[in-house]
Amino acid sequence: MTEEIIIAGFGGQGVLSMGGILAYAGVMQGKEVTWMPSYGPEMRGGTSNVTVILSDEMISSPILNEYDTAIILNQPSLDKFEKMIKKGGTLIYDGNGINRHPEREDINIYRADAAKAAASDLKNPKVANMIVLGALLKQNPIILDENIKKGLEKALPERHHRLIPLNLKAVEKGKEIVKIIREV
Amino acid sequence: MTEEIIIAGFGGQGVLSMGGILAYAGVMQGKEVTWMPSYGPEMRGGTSNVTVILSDEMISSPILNEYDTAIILNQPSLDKFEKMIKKGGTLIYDGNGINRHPEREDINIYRADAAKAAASDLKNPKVANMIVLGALLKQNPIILDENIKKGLEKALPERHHRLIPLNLKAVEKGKEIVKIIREV
Amino acid sequence: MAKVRGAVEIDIEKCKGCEICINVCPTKTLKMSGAVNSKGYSFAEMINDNCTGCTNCALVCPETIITVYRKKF
Amino acid sequence: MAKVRGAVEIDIEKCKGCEICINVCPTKTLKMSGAVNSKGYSFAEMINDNCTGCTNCALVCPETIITVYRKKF
Amino acid sequence: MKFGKDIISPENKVFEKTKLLTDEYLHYCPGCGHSVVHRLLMEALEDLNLGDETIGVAPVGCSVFAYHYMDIDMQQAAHGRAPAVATGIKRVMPDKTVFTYQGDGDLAAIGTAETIHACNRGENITFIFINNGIYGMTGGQMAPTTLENMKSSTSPYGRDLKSMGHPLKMTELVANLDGVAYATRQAVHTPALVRKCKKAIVKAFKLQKENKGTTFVEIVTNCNSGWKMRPVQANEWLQKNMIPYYPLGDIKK
Amino acid sequence: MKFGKDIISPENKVFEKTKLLTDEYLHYCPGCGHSVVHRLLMEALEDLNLGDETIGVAPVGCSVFAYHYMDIDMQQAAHGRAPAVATGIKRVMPDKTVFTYQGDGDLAAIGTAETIHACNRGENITFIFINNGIYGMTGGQMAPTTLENMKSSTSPYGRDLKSMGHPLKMTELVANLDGVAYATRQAVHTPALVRKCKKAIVKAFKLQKENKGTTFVEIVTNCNSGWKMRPVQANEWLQKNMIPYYPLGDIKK
Amino acid sequence: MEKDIKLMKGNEAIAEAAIRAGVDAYFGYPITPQSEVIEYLMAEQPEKRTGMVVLQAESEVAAINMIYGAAGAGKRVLTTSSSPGISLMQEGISYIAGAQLPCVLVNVVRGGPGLGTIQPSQADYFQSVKGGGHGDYKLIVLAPASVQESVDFTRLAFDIAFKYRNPVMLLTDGVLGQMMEKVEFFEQQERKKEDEPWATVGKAGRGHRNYITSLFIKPEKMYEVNLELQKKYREVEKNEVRYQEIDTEDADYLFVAYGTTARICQKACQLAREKGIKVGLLRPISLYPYPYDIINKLADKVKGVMVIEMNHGQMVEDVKLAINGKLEVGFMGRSGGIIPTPSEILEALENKFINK
Amino acid sequence: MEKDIKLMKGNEAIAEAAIRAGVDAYFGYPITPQSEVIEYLMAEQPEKRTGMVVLQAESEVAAINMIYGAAGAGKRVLTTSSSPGISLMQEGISYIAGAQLPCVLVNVVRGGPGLGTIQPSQADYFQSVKGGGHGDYKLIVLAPASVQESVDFTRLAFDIAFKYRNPVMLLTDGVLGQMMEKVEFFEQQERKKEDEPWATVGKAGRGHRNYITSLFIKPEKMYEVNLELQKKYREVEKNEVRYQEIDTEDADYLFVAYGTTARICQKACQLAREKGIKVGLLRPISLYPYPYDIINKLADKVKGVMVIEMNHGQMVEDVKLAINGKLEVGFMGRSGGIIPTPSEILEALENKFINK
Ligand SMILES: Cc1ncc(C[n+]2csc(CCOP(=O)(O)OP(=O)(O)O)c2C)c(N)n1
Ligand SMILES: Cc1ncc(C[n+]2csc(CCOP(=O)(O)OP(=O)(O)O)c2C)c(N)n1
Ligand code: SF4
Ligand code: SF4
Ligand code: SF4
Ligand code: SF4
Repeated sequence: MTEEIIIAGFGGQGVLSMGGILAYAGVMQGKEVTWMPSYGPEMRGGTSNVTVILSDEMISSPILNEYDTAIILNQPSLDKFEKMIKKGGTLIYDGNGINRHPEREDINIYRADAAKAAASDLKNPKVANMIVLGALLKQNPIILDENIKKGLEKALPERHHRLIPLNLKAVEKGKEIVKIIREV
Repeated sequence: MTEEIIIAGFGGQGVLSMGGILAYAGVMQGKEVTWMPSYGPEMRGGTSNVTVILSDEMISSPILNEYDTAIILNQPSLDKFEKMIKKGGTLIYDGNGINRHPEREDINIYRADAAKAAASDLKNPKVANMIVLGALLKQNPIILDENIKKGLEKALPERHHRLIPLNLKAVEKGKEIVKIIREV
Repeated sequence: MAKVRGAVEIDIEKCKGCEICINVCPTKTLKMSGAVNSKGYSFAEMINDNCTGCTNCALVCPETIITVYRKKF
Repeated sequence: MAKVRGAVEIDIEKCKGCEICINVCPTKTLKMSGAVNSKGYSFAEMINDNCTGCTNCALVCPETIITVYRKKF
Repeated sequence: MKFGKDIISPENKVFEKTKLLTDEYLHYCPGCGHSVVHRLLMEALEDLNLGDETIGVAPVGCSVFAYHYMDIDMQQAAHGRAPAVATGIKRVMPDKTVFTYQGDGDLAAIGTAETIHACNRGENITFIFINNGIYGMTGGQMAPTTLENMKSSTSPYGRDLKSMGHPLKMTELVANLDGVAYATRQAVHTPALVRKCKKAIVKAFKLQKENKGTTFVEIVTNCNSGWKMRPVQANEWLQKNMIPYYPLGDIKK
Repeated sequence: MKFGKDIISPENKVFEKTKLLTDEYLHYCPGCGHSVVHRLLMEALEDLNLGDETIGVAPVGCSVFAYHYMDIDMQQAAHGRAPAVATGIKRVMPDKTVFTYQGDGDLAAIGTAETIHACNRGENITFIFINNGIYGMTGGQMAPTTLENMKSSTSPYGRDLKSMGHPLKMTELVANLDGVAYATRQAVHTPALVRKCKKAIVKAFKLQKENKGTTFVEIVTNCNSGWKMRPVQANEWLQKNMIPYYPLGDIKK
Repeated sequence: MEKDIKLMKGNEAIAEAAIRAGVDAYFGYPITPQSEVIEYLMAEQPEKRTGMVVLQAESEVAAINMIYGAAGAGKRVLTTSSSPGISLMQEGISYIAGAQLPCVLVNVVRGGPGLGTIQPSQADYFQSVKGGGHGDYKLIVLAPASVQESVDFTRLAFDIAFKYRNPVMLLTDGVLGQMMEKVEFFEQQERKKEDEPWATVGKAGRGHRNYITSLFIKPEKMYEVNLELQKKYREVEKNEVRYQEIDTEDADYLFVAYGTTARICQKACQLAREKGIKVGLLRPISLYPYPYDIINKLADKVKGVMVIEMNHGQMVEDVKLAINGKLEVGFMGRSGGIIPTPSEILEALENKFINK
Repeated sequence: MEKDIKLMKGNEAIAEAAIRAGVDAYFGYPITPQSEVIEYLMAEQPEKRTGMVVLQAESEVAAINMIYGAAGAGKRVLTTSSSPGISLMQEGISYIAGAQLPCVLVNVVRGGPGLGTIQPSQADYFQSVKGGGHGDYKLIVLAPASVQESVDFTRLAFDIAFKYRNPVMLLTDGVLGQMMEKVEFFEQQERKKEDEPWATVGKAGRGHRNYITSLFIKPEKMYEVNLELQKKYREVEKNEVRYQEIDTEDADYLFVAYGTTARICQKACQLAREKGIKVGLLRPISLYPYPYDIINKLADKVKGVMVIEMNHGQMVEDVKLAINGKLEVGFMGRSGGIIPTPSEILEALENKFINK
């Protein structure tokens, strides 16, 4: 089984680190893993995305035409990647700042208003990314919870380990708040 | 007609300039001309040689296996070039400092003790090269005397033009003193 | 003594919220607005009429988006 | 007072005839020989017994071919 | 509500963006010193009425896109080679005004030879040298100007003088060269310094027009991103740490 | 006839060629200063007993064949890059003695950046810098050190300061750098100067062994071929023209 | 026993592999997209782990000459850069090859020419394999296609470099440098203890001096040295050809691609087979020496060969030389940081050989 | 009317030709065997003859970037160097090509690799025609074979450079640079008066600014620029192929060689015909664009093709690409300053094709 995922949003939304945690969790689960960021010249702002591929076999191309799953955190990314999801694939998005909502009818669409939940429920806007990750795992449990925890342990530097419980709580929150928009 | 000439000796013996005058004289005579020096890293001493090709046609290779004529001013050059003269070709040498004299029997050999003549007869060791050139012209008048004069005018910078008569005298001297060692 | 009053116009769409202008204003006229612009940056705005048109803010603004006006009364 | 006498040995095959040694010899002991070595260079040689072994010549000789001897009598 | 409405009208305008700056959105980080210097440079050219005859040379570094912002003819130069590029331009057009705009990595590391020799030849060009103590563009690596113990992505435990060398004072160094007519160090983190800095830039261009030789204007600025500080904090840190080591003022005039 | 025959015997020997010089025939021009410096360098290493642990770096220039003459381990370096090469060697073997031997074209033109930065890092290496005011090897072209109005094959009408720049005083320049422990200018055209020069070289190596930082010994010499003079005349010209502009003595100690 | 598995960026993985391979020194200069190598090294403080030296040079020119110096001392030395920086190193690289010094160079290629873009590219193929510097010399060039190979080849490169006293280049790109994958590390190797007999480390104990040079002023000697180099290169060509064949046994068509594009071609092969088109992939791993023979052999079995590169046609010349007119060779290239996608590649093959 | 005939060294002839071609500036750095160029210029004081500027740079790196600057101002600019110096220029050359600036570069090739020797060589062929710098760019490369051609091609090179806004390289060697031959000079051309519309000379009168850059950070834009470059190169390949055929009509065998070696092969052809062997010579004059077509055509007529180079096999790859397997291609090379002689060359041909 191979899962090809794109995660996209603004620079500060924790896109790369969410991808990193997912990738590390994949490693913990014994999967082959590729994490490929887009990178730019600017140290500053702009959009950012990362491709994460989890597979039971050797992974070939890190460059993909289309994805099994897209995790989308802002409008430009939605505009860009909605059309690149495989038929029957999955789109998960945070409604925050989205004007034009996804329109495709041949994919599964889920919404998790993670930015809001992070700020209001968890009092920490930084964990919005983990809420969305939780939403993904609810719909598609590619990675076991225990491996998410192990992934966090690997991905975060020692000095941030005290934040692991909060992150796990965020994952749980994501599972809670995710809404089905459409299933095919 | 093509005449392929090698001129060789020590650095200070005026090898390159003799070649240059011959080449310029060739130009004056309407010939195609190639003058190709050996060059080295040192600003100082060592042996030096120049290939001069005079021809009525376009000249092909400036790099030659063998020569029609060799003008030789020291022992190392004699050792190197004697064997590279075409059968029936010409060798002209200054006996000064030569221990092992030329031995080939299938070429014309002439000797002109130019260094000595320059020092004793012309009181100017610097024109020894022109004496040897005279010796060559005596045996093989490839270039007319008037063109040698014109060649000198072209080859020497204006400020040295007062030396032209002396140079011409040296050429004459060469014609005088040249001795036939062997003709085939 | 003639009274001098000033005002600044800030191109808030280009403001990056660096707060450098706020720091140099001698009359505490500028402050970060709570809102953000379309680039996601919080931006500076006048919060009172104390401005003397000294141009301090405009001189240090990296984005050169502050236009300064001054009038003698 | 002890008298000091010196002498130099010059590897004339390596001498390039630069004449620098001659110039620094305080006792005018060195001079260019009329002859040339196999490289074609005229070379320096002792022309008297005034040498004191001061080593001046050896210190400046670029070829390092001067060996100096000194003896107190 | 809006303040100062009654004042805002064309006849009261006392400061606005110079026309030699384009309207392009600046790609610099919030609070970056580059942008302020861009403006001063363009104001100076405008004040001297040189915009039409000036050729600027943009470096490799955060200001690599300077030609998007400066509405004058410009050339982008290879990393460190702006002084050679400017020499090429000036030598074929000695009547034109030519400047280089370079970061400290560009001018003081890879471009050291070109800097020293353009200065030594007394090329009639103006150097605008942005010393922010770090390589901004490439992600905050140590520059020759990085202070002792200062952290950067290639001196994560602070610059160790013994193994990494000493913060280099380029302006003092080039001031030793006979070709240099004017060497000064400025900054732009306060309004007063901004005013002074502009004067220095104007002076440099004037000397260039008088064929006096090389003019060299160092400007100490923040790279808040590279320093991992907020802009205001970065300027405070600059005042407290950079300025003592890189004192402001004319070094040769 | 032979003089001094009675004195010439082993027990009276007071000066002979150091063993660290090979017996190879020197390719230098008659009277060239390079050869004298070669000897002093080898004598210094021999006196300090460092011949076994020293790595020298030969440049591109007339002394490109230095490794034929110096009986120590050596590397030939690309034109101007000896300081970088020496840095590479020293960093992987900090206990060894490392020197560069460079001409003025090598060190002060193409190699400026490598020179300045090795000095600024305070690399524990010794520079032997031969300033003969010209490019010898390639046929007498102008060097950064060529004096005003001095003729060379690329300044056939004399060096014109306005278009060709000013004679560069590298030793004064690097003396400004914090990494430099010792900077001195010497010469070898008289016996007294030869003695002094050797002391300076010995001092430089001693400081290197004490890990004091970069030591920099400039030696002003003739390039009689490039200058188109006879050797003795060249040394006189040197004394009269080079030394006033490049005064001898310690610049930093 | 737990294996030493990490998730790492290609650039960082090379840095870690260098430490583990017992490298003595790294000299380099920052440039995107490879600055992570020196940043990782500086953060790791390998001088504490193994005594390895890390120095940020003042330029790439200085860096390559520091490499020359330390390599001349017989040490294991590494530098990394990206395209413009590698261009600046060309004189130094030619010197290193001429003086026959072992070292490892990494080019994390970005889009050119000029300052170009920082996005991935393969447009430095010619420079790497034909010789960007002057003179007849060869770099041995390895092209990893994964983070794991970046690690493995870093070690391998040192083995090869010392075996032949020749510089070895790893040719990667922004994708491989910035991408994280699972890697398994080899165990920490000791740093070299004995001095190489040819190295300049001070002549103590040896009795005679060593010197490192690429200067042979006499043509006869220089010619001899060149013949020696050529002999070495023939040896390298005999022993060091490396490649990977994927699905070639039954293939009707063949992709030839290396590095990142090989990975993309692999996916394109899958897509093709889903469509019933039998496509295989030949991935050159060593770009010099080039796997001419196997490509020549495969040309006998397939109907068409398609070369895919992130440039406008460089390696394709080597493929043509290999095939020597037996078959038509198709080419598809993208450049400037544009990465071809699997379906684009497949389409190019179909257009060239199937839908025509 | 007396023709302006001179006897001159190739290097000096290039310098004189540059003055006459109305060149605006020369920037260069001394290196054997080409220092005569700058020496001649300094002695000639062209600033008095035409206003041309001559500056000795502090290094080749500086020189090529001065070229970039002055070329960006739309001026006619020249630099010359020899192998190691040209290697140092590779970054700058890639920038110039990327920014599409016209200029003329001369490489008087010497033997490498490394410091090598100062004797003549052709071992920089790959560097010149395939790309020593990074990225997909092409130099237009002309190879004169006489002093006269050195002069003529200097002018031609400027015409081509401005026609395509592309750097043009003259590839000569120590033989051609140091040799004196008769040359006829063209008349003094005026220096350019109008500014190029794209040049950076101050925006006065133009209204909008110009800028010179090779930076296109967005892959889409960089790709576009690369496609534009490729389009230009196809145009160059269509228009600028130059070669000379000597005695090919009835030839049974063919030499392919350029520059100095072509002259030597010409002599070898004479020797061969004296022996009754009909040998012709195809001399590529433009090395990029390469005369693939004519070589391919000639391959149909002859029994064997022999490539002669002063290196260990570089242009031979282009000949093989041209011939595409039709015939076996022989090669003979010398290097390091050793120049093959006419009889050696003939012998090589005989051994390969006749005495076998
Ligand atoms: C030859 C080369 N080497 C390295 C780089 C990568 N590079 C780009 S900008 C830069 C340093 C920029 O620092 P600085 O000059 O201080 O300017 P800043 O970004 O701080 O304004 C480097 C190393 C390059 N583009 N070219
Ligand atoms: C990259 C490069 N550029 C130029 C040269 C040619 N070159 C060799 S030595 C030299 C200058 C030598 O002058 P200097 O350093 O003063 O030493 P000297 O010969 O006077 O002792 C030059 C330009 C070279 N070998 N390599
Ligand atoms: S200084 Fe300029 S950019 Fe910064 S907050 Fe003020 S107005 Fe905005
Ligand atoms: S100094 Fe030495 S080389 Fe010169 S003349 Fe005296 S002995 Fe000969
Ligand atoms: S990285 Fe630094 S120098 Fe670059 S724009 Fe940001 S603050 Fe300015
Ligand atoms: S050319 Fe000059 S530096 Fe070189 S050996 Fe001769 S005198 Fe010495």
